[in-house]
Amino acid sequence: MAGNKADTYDIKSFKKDFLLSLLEKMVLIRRFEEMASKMYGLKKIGGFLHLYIGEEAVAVGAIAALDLKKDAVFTAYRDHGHAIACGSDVRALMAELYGKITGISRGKGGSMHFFDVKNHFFGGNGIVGAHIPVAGGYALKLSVKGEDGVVLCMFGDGAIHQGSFHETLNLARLWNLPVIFICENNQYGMGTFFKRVSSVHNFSLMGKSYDIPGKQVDGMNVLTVYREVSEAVERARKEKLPAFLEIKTYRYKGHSMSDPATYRTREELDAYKNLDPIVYLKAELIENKLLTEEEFGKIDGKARKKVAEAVDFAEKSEEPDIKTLYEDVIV
Amino acid sequence: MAGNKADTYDIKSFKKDFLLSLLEKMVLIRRFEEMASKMYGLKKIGGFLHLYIGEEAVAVGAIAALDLKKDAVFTAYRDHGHAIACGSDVRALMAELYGKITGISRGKGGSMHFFDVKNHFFGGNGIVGAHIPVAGGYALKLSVKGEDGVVLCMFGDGAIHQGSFHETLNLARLWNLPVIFICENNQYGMGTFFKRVSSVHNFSLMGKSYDIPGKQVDGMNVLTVYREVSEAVERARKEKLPAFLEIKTYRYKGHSMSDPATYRTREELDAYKNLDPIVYLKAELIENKLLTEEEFGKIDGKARKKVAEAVDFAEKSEEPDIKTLYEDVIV
Amino acid sequence: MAKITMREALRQAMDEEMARDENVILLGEEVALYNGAYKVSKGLHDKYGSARVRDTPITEEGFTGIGIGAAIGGLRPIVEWMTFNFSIQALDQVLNNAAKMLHMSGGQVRVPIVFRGPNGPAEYLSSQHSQALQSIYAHIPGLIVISPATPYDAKGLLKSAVRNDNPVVFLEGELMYAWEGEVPEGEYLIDIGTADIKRTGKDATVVTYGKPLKVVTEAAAALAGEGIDIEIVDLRTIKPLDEAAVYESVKKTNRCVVVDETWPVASVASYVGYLVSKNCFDDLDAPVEVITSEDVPMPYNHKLELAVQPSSEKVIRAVKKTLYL
Amino acid sequence: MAKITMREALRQAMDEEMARDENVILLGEEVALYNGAYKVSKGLHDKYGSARVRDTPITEEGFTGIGIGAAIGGLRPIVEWMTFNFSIQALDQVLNNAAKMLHMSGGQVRVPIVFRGPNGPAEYLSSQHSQALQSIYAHIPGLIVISPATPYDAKGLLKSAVRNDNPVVFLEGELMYAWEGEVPEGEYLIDIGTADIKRTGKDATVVTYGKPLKVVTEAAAALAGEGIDIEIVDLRTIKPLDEAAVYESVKKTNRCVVVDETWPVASVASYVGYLVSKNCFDDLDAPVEVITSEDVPMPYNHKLELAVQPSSEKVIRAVKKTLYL
Ligand SMILES: Cc1ncc(C[n+]2csc(CCOP(=O)(O)OP(=O)(O)O)c2C)c(N)n1
Ligand SMILES: Cc1ncc(C[n+]2csc(CCOP(=O)(O)OP(=O)(O)O)c2C)c(N)n1
Ligand SMILES: [Mg+2]
Ligand SMILES: [Mg+2]
Repeated sequence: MAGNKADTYDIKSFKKDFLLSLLEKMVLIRRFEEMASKMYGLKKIGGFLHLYIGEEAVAVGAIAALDLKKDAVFTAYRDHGHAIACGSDVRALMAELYGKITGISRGKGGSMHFFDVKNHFFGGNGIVGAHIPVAGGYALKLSVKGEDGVVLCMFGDGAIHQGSFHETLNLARLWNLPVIFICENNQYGMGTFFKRVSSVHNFSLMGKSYDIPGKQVDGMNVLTVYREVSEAVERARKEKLPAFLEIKTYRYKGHSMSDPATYRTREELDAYKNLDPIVYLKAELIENKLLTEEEFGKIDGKARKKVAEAVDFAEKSEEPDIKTLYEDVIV
Repeated sequence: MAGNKADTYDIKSFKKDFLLSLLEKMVLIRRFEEMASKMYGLKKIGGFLHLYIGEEAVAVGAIAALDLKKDAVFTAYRDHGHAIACGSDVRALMAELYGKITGISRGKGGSMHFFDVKNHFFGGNGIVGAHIPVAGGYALKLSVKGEDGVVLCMFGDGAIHQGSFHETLNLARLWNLPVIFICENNQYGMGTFFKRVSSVHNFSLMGKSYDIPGKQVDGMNVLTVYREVSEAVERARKEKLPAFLEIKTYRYKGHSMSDPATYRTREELDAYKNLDPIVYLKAELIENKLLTEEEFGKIDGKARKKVAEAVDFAEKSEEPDIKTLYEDVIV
Repeated sequence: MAKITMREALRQAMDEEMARDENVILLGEEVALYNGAYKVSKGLHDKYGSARVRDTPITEEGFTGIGIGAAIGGLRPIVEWMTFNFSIQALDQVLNNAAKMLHMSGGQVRVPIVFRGPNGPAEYLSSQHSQALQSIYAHIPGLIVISPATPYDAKGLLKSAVRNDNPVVFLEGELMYAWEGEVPEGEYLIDIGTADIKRTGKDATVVTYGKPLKVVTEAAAALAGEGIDIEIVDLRTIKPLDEAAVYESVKKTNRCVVVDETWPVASVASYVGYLVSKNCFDDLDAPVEVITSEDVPMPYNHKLELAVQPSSEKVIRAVKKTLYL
Repeated sequence: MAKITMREALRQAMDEEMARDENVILLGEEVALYNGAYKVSKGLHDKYGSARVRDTPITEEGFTGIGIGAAIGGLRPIVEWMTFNFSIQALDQVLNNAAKMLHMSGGQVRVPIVFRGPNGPAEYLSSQHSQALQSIYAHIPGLIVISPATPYDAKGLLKSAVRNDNPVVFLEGELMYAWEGEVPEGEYLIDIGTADIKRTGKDATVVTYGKPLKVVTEAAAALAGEGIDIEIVDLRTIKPLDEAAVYESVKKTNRCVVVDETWPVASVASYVGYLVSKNCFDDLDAPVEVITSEDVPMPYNHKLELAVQPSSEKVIRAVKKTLYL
């Protein structure tokens, strides 16, 4: 399923700028997280740090299908990629990891709770499955107000068994809510291979119980993701109907920084690294003469520079004042 | 779907005693509840009283398929029929409705919480959907101990949307638990017609998301119910696999005593009364010369007598002592 | 002033707020076509239609979370839990989403939502359907928790709750819906976080809120007959608590009884009992007495269930105890 | 005696009980192949196999309910919640099923089950992953609630919990797993419901339980340096509470501080604070001081999260306050 196969689109149908912007976003996410990992090692960052490395095509491809002036994104705690794909300032994100007052959530949320309301990114939820109804509720608002937006709700293979998934899908279909449910199936929930905890192995079936169309999508190819999500978004926007996509992907790193990921083989990991979404898009662009190695070097250099500046910004930012802990408890 | 059609069995294949015992149980439930309703009117009984009248074929047919020395039954608050079908002493049940110390749950449970562990009847749960995992857990015990039993878990059309249903079905299939999930679809959850709150109208589909076979069953014919549940029970017993049945039925009375049931038409109610499971079985037995009107009169008389004795027993029983309220809080 | 029921006062509050602000919607089981399991939403579906008044399936976690999401998006949902007994299935949504979003987003995400419904001991319903759960909600930072004792307070406070930008848990006594009280025509609001002195007196302070105000008022009448004059402080809002009002009264009377129908351990009552013990240490002439429900699941039998709960006799005894009588 | 970690003490308790009684099983996320998210179940799957040690999907409500059903059937399940933060999704199962079955069935249905896992403030995890939730559990009749502070107590109490015929909620400090303490070889049990005097002293009583024992012990050492000699009462079991042990100490010292890492309102701490205020009214020379976490969701920033929680400085200040110093 995950396999980069490019038979679902014709690359010529996309504008060059758009293609490059996807590449830039994926590279920026990758570099941001590599740096976060490094800073974690240096104890600049604490707690859980869940890296998205390997999965960049999912958030970038899916969110590219949105119009964030009217649409909205909800995800779980593995949220760096989604925030960046929504356009968050990486300086504020890095400062958040540092717990600084200049952080996107004022140092109160940390890695798991990036929020960027101005860019219609609504977090960053740490309780597995618990944001699924909340995303549905945002879609209810769109529906009640007769607005034109759609909601993307991303969650993991581990979250799909939660009752909240089932309850929300039923209501989304019943109330015609414009929400696209995306299971980012990176095949593991913490140390658990998804087939070990699921009675079915093709999740896309599960929408049927709610009369919601489902589809499996290759998540290592950003253009495939973009295409499939775009289709679902357009349908949701026009027909006011939910959709469900299982996007197959893989995480290269452990669940969080403390997980050595001994539950999977080196071979399995390497096989997926061979499908790396950045490497693949880069190659495809070069092959189609839309990119040169040199241009790629520039994109990468720009990402590295942005991330370095973000670290600098975070380092220089102030710690929050003690009194801020009493702020924003209630309005 | 509900329609008494007898094409699923050959009545000659059943023993006469067995057929009569089904009839007796259904009649006993009917008379018990009619009396409970009357006593409620006389304020001998308080609180919620959820009558099962019209649905008797479901509990009686399903529970007849069990061997209650090893099997077990879990249901919700509309539980009188299930307790009687499991063989509970109607005196203790009526005393429970009266809140007496001789009640089956010592006057602590009331109508919604009949428990009769000796007869492997495990309640009597008042939180919609919350007993579904508990029933699954009992099946887990059977599985861990390598025992031969199966569990029947009955719940309403209103309960099927609860997350607990989804979570339990996944685990039941994953762990091969011998539990038969039975949705007693009486078509209303309180005042709500089931189609108004469900994105699909054929619930039996919903097992598919968990690779559990599903089937719709006519719940107005006790022999159809018996046949279908027996098959599922045998399969569960041998293959250690869960099953899911949607049994279509109808409740003649309001949701509870305070519900005038204005949300449905007189015609709809009358149509179902024409399918009355007692009347139907009686007619079928008479037609097949397995019963006479006179014999039926005796069965009915016996049921009425038992119920009258139960009232007498309940009336004469003692109120619980105040100190009992501190008993059974912890062991 | 017209005498109306608690049910009608709550209905008026919702009706007026829905008329005033089209962002106010109502979600819950049986709230629309059935007019509410306890008829509190009577007529609202007819008046505001099925986009704004919605029947939900029986999925407390799901529809509560959906309410929260709608609030984040800018609606002002009222989520009716058919009873608070069922709200525990949704508690994760309230505790981990509604109450924390504002804080963990650094102030970006507001959740203007009201969770309301009947709470507390009912009659003949056994333990799953007869519990007063406010102590669990009061424990959670980020929530406002309100429990009115009269139709007047209920209306004014519910209207304020709907306009408040925080998640508000609003607990109505299940047995109080038919109780009557005077409510003026026309609009009024009651400030959240202000207690109300329901009776002035000089001999002892009784702090209470919600349904037990009734037994406390009965006790006050009986005690007055014996020449004992109690002051009744009705908290109305449980969180934030109007501590000043309580202390002021206790400083005057030097005796305090707290009456609350929750379970005792880690309860609102014991919290108030502790606060008064500490902050009025030099003023108290006797230990603070606390009356709660007994620490047991509610039995079905009526005699037992009455014995579990606060009663005017228990209040009278406790007041006398603080007076060493 | 050997020094072992809290983690190892808990593991030993489960291992010994699983060896002793084949009805004991362990259920939870990552408890089997991964050896537990916090490695508390290390080796148990290898030793007892996949029928008795089971990895579950992420469905707290579902697998908790399944544990309850298995207990009703006669197994003695240990349900591990990966952390108590997630247990709220299962609270309805605990509150309305586990805690009430015995009572509402008139004594017919026993639920011998242990719910355990890490609880309380952690580090750098923000508000959804860093909360001490015992006050919610302690509020519920029908449950036993335990929170050990040392490896010795943890082992002896967890073994007793597994043998107890009631639902037991067993809370382990998330940051305590690597803490060490002396634990004897071989089997021992500790009675549920008995407090332990962790330090005898005469000037003031500090009541605590669980992780804050550490800051209290540090405070005791610092205070001793100033000639102030405190007695430390470790509750160990929160419900039922060993009231006698607390009162006996306070009657001796005439001063009391309660230290608890939950939120303040409707908390275990305020309950103990109230009980002492009332039952030691004539013995207290100063108001009871209560130290809890601040009434806010936990922030991610480390400086802020430390400021939220009890600290030895706060304990020292409170003890001195009771001594009017
Ligand atoms: C309700 C709940 N239970 C358990 C956890 C602990 N936990 C955090 S992440 C995780 C695994 C989730 O896996 P998945 O949904 O596949 O997302 P991924 O980490 O792969 O992105 C678990 C068990 C939690 N946060 N919330
Ligand atoms: C979790 C929960 N929510 C709401 C209720 C209130 N309630 C009791 S019965 C009922 C309707 C259930 O309908 P259904 O499952 O179809 O069972 P039936 O009454 O038809 O037998 C509702 C909403 C409850 N008891 N539990
Ligand atoms: Mg995953
Ligand atoms: Mg029904």
